[in-house]
Amino acid sequence: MKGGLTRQEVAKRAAQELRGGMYVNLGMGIPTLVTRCVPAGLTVFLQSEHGILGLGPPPPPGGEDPDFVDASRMPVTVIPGASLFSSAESFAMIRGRHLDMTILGAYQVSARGDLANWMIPERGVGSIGGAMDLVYGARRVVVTMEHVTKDGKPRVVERCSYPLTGRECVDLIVTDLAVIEVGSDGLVLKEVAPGVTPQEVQAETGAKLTVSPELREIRV
Amino acid sequence: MKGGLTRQEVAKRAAQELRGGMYVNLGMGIPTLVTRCVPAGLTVFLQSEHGILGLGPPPPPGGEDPDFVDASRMPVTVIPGASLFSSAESFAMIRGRHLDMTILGAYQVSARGDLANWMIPERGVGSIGGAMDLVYGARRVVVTMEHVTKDGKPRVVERCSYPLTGRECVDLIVTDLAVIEVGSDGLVLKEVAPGVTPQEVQAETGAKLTVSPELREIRV
Amino acid sequence: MVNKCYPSADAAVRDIGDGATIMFGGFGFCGIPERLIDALARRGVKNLTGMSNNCGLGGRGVDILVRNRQIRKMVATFPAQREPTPFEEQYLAGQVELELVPQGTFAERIRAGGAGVGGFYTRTGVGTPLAEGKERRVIAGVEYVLELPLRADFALIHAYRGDRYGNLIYRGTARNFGPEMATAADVTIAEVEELVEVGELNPEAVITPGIYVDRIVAVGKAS
Amino acid sequence: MVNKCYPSADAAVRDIGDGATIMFGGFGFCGIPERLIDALARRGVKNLTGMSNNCGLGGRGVDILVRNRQIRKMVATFPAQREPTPFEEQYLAGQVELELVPQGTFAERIRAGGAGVGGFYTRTGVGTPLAEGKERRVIAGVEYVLELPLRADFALIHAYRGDRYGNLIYRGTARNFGPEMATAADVTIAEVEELVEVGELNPEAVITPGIYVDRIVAVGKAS
Repeated sequence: MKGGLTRQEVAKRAAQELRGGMYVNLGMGIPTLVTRCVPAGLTVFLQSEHGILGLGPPPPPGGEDPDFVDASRMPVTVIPGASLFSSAESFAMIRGRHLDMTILGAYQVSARGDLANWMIPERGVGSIGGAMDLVYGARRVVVTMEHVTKDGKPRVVERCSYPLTGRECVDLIVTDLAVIEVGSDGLVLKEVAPGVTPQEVQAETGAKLTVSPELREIRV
Repeated sequence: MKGGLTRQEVAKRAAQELRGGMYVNLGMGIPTLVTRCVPAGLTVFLQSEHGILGLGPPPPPGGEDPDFVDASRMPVTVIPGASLFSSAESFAMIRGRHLDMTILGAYQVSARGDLANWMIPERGVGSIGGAMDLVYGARRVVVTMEHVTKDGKPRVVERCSYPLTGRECVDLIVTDLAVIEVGSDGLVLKEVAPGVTPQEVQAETGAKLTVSPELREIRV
Repeated sequence: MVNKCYPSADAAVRDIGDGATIMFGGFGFCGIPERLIDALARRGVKNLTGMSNNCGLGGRGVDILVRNRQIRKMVATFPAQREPTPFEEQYLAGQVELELVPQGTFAERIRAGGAGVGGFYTRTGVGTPLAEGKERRVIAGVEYVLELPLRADFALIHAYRGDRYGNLIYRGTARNFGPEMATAADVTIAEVEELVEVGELNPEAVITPGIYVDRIVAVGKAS
Repeated sequence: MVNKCYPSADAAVRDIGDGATIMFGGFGFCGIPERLIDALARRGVKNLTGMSNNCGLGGRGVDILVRNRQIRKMVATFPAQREPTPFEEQYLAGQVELELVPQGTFAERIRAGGAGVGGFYTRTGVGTPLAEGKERRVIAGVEYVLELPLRADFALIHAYRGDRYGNLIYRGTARNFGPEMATAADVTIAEVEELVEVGELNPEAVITPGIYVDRIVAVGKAS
């Protein structure tokens, strides 16, 4: 099997889900890379759960301001037309279903769209942050992740073995190998990475995939 | 029996409950008169439930601004150090027990401190406004009212016959005839208007009063 | 380009139909969306459920819709004024319905509607007729009643300044219910006294972030 | 004259004793009340219950108190960082307790604590281990869990500017949990970068009204 997409390419594919005028929260990991993949000319309002609507690009070197950071604690700017607010106001925005979309990282996604992304049981402690709020708060939940773990185990599984972040909440899975939609009848394979066959994707997946009649290659 | 206090004097007596630095909400009717009775040199922060902390005096004639009104829709100003906020934030402040005191008007107060101040049943419709929030929200509830109705019926009663605003919520009653404390064992007559005897107050009251050993005359 | 501006109040309310549920900002005469209400009166839609602190008076605000017989029901905290209003007359004649709500509960229910809160416990109303039929619950020794969120099809609000992204600031006590109502309707329509360029509003002082506002109309200062 | 100013961080925290429950503002390194935490470290009080988004890292913020073994329990949303922290080590060794809370639930529980809300229903956490032992309830076809308010003896927060009445404004993402924490403690202590004259803050843009702040200390800009 060919290599599949790079992390940057996964972010680029996820960015194709953005539409002009959308309000979107980006999680840690691959999703933060999406910031730089927004198609030119598209106005998208990025929300950061600790109190920004209208996250801008990172500041130029030397322009960092410790009072302006993103949820991963990296320096950011805000765009013209941004607004700042408290955490409670931010989560009222998230939980009130005002965001069009969130793009999150994941450890596992199940066939019915359950998401596990906050705790590896072996570590004995995990961090939730805003993920549990976002999975039910955002109108659409897109997950980006590596298709398999470092030791080759599927991350798309029949049932999550890791503690859940949310139940039946994922709409779309974007991995280095495939784009999979979580439908009411299970997982639908919509796109495959260049050089990768549906059979190869199925072999790396722990749940049954239905191949979409419109299956196509991922273009990034 | 002598005449008892004027409305202005009732407000003045109620104002004696104010202490420096207090945060206080004033209801409609007699309580609005309290604004002008704050002792000189005392900083008291007046709250208005539709979004002001730091209500100032009325503007000079011609200085009215339709965007700055009090809860009775009269023009107001704000003091230096004031803040403005939304209704939900204002009632979070009220309901979270941050106000030291509220001074409210009333139709009836019962022996155990029940308050009725929002509806005269005969009218068939009443207005609650912020009263039901204030009676449980403010740490201390002071009621100002005429001691009896226009047709001479007691307003301080054994049980309220009007619909309640709150149960066991009143701490102090200031009327044109007396100052009555709502104690755990019932009503305690603390002060009488000049020229009025405890017996005369009791005769105009629908519940039993215990005369305080420190009974004194109201001084305004 | 993201542009939520509408050319007129009439254009902004054009899809509000009979039977709609509408939140109206404002407290007394302060901060009422007068131009949007005028447009709604011109549209003549009927059987509206209104949510507003007052039910209007003096031929202004919701009172216009009440006089026009466009209102079927009001959810309000202060329907009765000193002198009887058209709303009070229609209510006593059984022509309009009223759900009376304490003002803090009204504000908090609207916030809950916008913030995804399924319900909340409050002390307000305990022991009064307004708690009748509501679930009561003792938590940590204190008695509460359960209150449920309020949402509407449309929220009509008035703000001081806004930009085409929908960011808003208010002025004085005209802020009142606007910020929460903006969050609790499927479609929020804001009339603003002044439309400013994107970037002119200080991000630290924006009260209503644009995400909550769907349509914005510049109406100038009220006369 | 109303004056809530304290001469130093040490003076402002002087009555915080062993076993106190304390909210700490801040998100990562942003908006943490560093000078107040330093003063608390100097006081050496023990068995503290802390409420904070993180549990500190890199020898800053709550991490100082953790390393000093002053913390008995944390209520937090993001205790585990990429690399193990002193808190994680103490937790895995059974030396500190942890109540893990989703971030939105954490913020909303603090708001509830300050706003007199006895409890609220939220979808967040439904179907996850964090809903175990919590009351579940279906309202209008949606499943919720009941969450209860959080309150503390003290809230320590960092703000940008403040006046002697306790009015505060924040800067950028340093605002985070400060505004709600200020409402939910018996005693709220704010360190501010700059103390300004009463009247200098725009009333329309004050984020924390002075009513919520008991003590204020000017600490200058963090180095």
